[in-house]
Amino acid sequence: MKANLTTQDSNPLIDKRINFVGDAVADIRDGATILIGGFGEAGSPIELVHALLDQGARNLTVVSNNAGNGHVGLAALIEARRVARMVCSFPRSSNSVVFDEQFKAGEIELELVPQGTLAERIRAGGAGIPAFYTRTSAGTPLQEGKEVRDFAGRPHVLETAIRGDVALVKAERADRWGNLAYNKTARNFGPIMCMAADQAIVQVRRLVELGDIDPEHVITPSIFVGRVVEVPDPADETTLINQGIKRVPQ
Amino acid sequence: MKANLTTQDSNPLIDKRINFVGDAVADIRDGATILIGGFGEAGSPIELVHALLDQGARNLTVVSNNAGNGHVGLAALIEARRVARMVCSFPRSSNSVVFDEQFKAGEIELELVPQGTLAERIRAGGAGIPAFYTRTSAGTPLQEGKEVRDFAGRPHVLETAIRGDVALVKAERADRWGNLAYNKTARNFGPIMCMAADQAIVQVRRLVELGDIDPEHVITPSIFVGRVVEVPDPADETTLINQGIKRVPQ
Amino acid sequence: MSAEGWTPDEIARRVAADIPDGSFVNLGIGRPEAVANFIPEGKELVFHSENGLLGMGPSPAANAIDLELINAGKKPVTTVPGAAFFHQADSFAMIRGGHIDVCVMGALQVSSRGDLANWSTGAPGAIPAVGGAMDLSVGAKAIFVLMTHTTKDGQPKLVEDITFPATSRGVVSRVYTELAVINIDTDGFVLRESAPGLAFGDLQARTGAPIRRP
Amino acid sequence: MSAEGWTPDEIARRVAADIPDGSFVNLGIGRPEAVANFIPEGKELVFHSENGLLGMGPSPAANAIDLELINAGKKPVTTVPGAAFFHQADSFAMIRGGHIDVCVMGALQVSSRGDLANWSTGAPGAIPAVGGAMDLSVGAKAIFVLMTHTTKDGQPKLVEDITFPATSRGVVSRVYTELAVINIDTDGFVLRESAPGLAFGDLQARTGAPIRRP
Repeated sequence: MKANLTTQDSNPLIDKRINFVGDAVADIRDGATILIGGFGEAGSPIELVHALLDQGARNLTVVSNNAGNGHVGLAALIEARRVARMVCSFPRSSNSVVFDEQFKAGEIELELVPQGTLAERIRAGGAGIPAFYTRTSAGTPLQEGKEVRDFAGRPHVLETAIRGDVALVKAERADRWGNLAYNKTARNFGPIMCMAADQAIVQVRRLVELGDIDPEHVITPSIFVGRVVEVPDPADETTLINQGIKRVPQ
Repeated sequence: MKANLTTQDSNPLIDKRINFVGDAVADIRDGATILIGGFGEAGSPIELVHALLDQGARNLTVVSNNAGNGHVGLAALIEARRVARMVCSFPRSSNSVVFDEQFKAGEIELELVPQGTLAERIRAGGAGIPAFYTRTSAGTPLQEGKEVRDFAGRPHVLETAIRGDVALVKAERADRWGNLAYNKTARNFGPIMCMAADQAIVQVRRLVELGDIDPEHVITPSIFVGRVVEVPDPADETTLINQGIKRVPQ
Repeated sequence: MSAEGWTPDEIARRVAADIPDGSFVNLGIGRPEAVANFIPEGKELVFHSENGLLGMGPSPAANAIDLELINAGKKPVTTVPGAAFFHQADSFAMIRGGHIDVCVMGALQVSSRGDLANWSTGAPGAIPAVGGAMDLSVGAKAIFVLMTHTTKDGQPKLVEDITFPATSRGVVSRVYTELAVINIDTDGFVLRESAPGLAFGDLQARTGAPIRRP
Repeated sequence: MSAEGWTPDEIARRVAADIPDGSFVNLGIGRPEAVANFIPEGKELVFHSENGLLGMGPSPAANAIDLELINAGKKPVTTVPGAAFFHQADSFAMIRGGHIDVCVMGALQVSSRGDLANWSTGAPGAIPAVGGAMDLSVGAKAIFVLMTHTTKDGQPKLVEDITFPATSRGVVSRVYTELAVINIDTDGFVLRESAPGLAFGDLQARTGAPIRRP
């Protein structure tokens, strides 16, 4: 049987708002698995990642579509040697110098996952599905070590769920319950990463009143979100990189 | 390799609008598998179901959460002996007289599926996932005949995708590409059934101009929809049943 | 309390008091629905309805009914500020994925191992219907059962082994009846509270498996 | 045409002409992106970008760039009326679920069985990166490959068996190069069209497996 809940009350109202990004990531532990949203720089929660960099947790597994650019955001986290293992679909980019170096030196582990399989594994983690079959990667080197089974006469690969201890996500708006709306293609991995983490921590451009997000337009329902913190004017990676910024722990 | 597409053009513009419900369902064939949206009467595409009743296709497999009420909608389709097999989670209701009678007489087949497994199997059908594992129904009579495998020390049941030849769905608004928005809890099975059918046929309260549905608020993207037909003032089951209506083929 | 123990309202109030503040809660169809009427002042719970709504509010006024805004029992409801609509696969992702804190369900039988039977009597010829019961009972973080302590003819519903078809195995954490509140741990039933004036021996006599006193 | 056959623009125009009207299309990163510039007047295609957009429009004016509205190549784009945004799992449900009519991809090699290699040269020490290539190539209803006919040093890229790591097996329907448009059926390569002035023998000589003439 499942755990009995205590009847001890916490706050009189559900309020997931946190004032500072530093407080929002304060309890992330060494060895944690962190899901980091974003496709390229769209949806990348840079301020939360920098707060994690300053917080100091090490030996992290990071699940993110890419492996960072320049020397900011995820790349800065990798550069500070906080990341032991990356799970991603496309670590290489024109500006992924930090990951490239550590990977070539054998200093960081990589699990390469096709982008759609990565997305589906994360969704499965959020939806209580431990494993599923997909045609993707059948007959390729990426099926190695995985069970292959035929459905409708075609080989399919068994893929397992991905869950995170924490998700770091960027959205557009949030209310105190944690309902989220996103901006354009910055939505990408946010909704499924919020589902798949024990603690989803979300930076938003704007906190709004409960009820301000139309129930028809909520993209991530409050139940999937643990903490929201307002970052009204988030940095964008391109600008930081063009400015030659090299973010180090502070 | 996959089929080569012909280069023959159809219409100069993508236009999925159909004028009459009868035309929208005209090509449904005997023996087809039909996914019918709705949870109870919310989201039930009554006008499309009545059009299918009038159209005459028989020996249908119907996938729907419930098995109809009174003598209208799905119940009328069953009463006219068009349905050989029901796949649903909750066929019984206070007013499910028609299904009850045929089931007790052994005249209609039933595959009972837990509601969440039904939803996930339909989504899997739409997402190209042939099968997945779930804890739901493990250790119960509904796991019979299914593969059971342990994940994290707990038994899970292998469930396979459900696809339909056709989906009949009710939504609130559509544009000519087939983008959809829904009304409140009438959303229920609509989005996943549109994904999982070769031909998703949707009745909407209102056709709108392309671009009128904000890209952030589209619930079912156009790619999943085949035909849309405007039914500005759809009947509701409760009213029809209270009026004692017994819908027969016309 | 009456001679038969707590009234249904008293039980519902007790469940409502026990649900931790801030919980996301699913109330099963039927008697569990009454729990929503007894949320203590100042406690904020978010109600989930598996047909696709989080932030469910009370029944609407008769002139404000929208037949497309209903709960899992197919009755008209309302939304509260902070509500969200979503489709069935997302709704059951919440359930199966372990995001619902507490689900309160009715039951035919609960075993001392936490097995739950609440979807079918297995009677031949009956029309089977399961709905979301199996998904909710495996998925919610805590399953509270709210039921009568015995059947109408006095048979225990808290049993050593369920005899009705299982809904899920090893999932129930606590049972609320008119006679007692009983926790289930790895060793079986544990008394949490019994109705005033009820002797422990009487409670045990109406229960199909041993109850430990904490 | 030049001495080397069709120009890249001519090839892109040819692909654009061949995509059926009303198709939902995904254009791979790099050369396939140019296909969008050559859609014939009056033909309506809907472009899918796997990072979460259907109804992708052209590049924005410099003063209208939104860094959160980008394509799979991470370049700023726009939306057209009828566009929709969605998350990654939904985007790849479209792809894996067979909802994309045509995907145009680049390639390192294509075999006469339709096997595709386009994600890795397998060179030791290279950083592997796959993105959505495997998902798109198994999922889209038709895979058109747009590539040079041979490598820079003249080796055939249309081959009997791929020697680079596979992206997917048996998926390519048609290949567009500067020299020819070649279909792939169950018996291998079939010539659809060759560049003006190119002798069949010359085409065959630059191709790593037999080409049949229809």
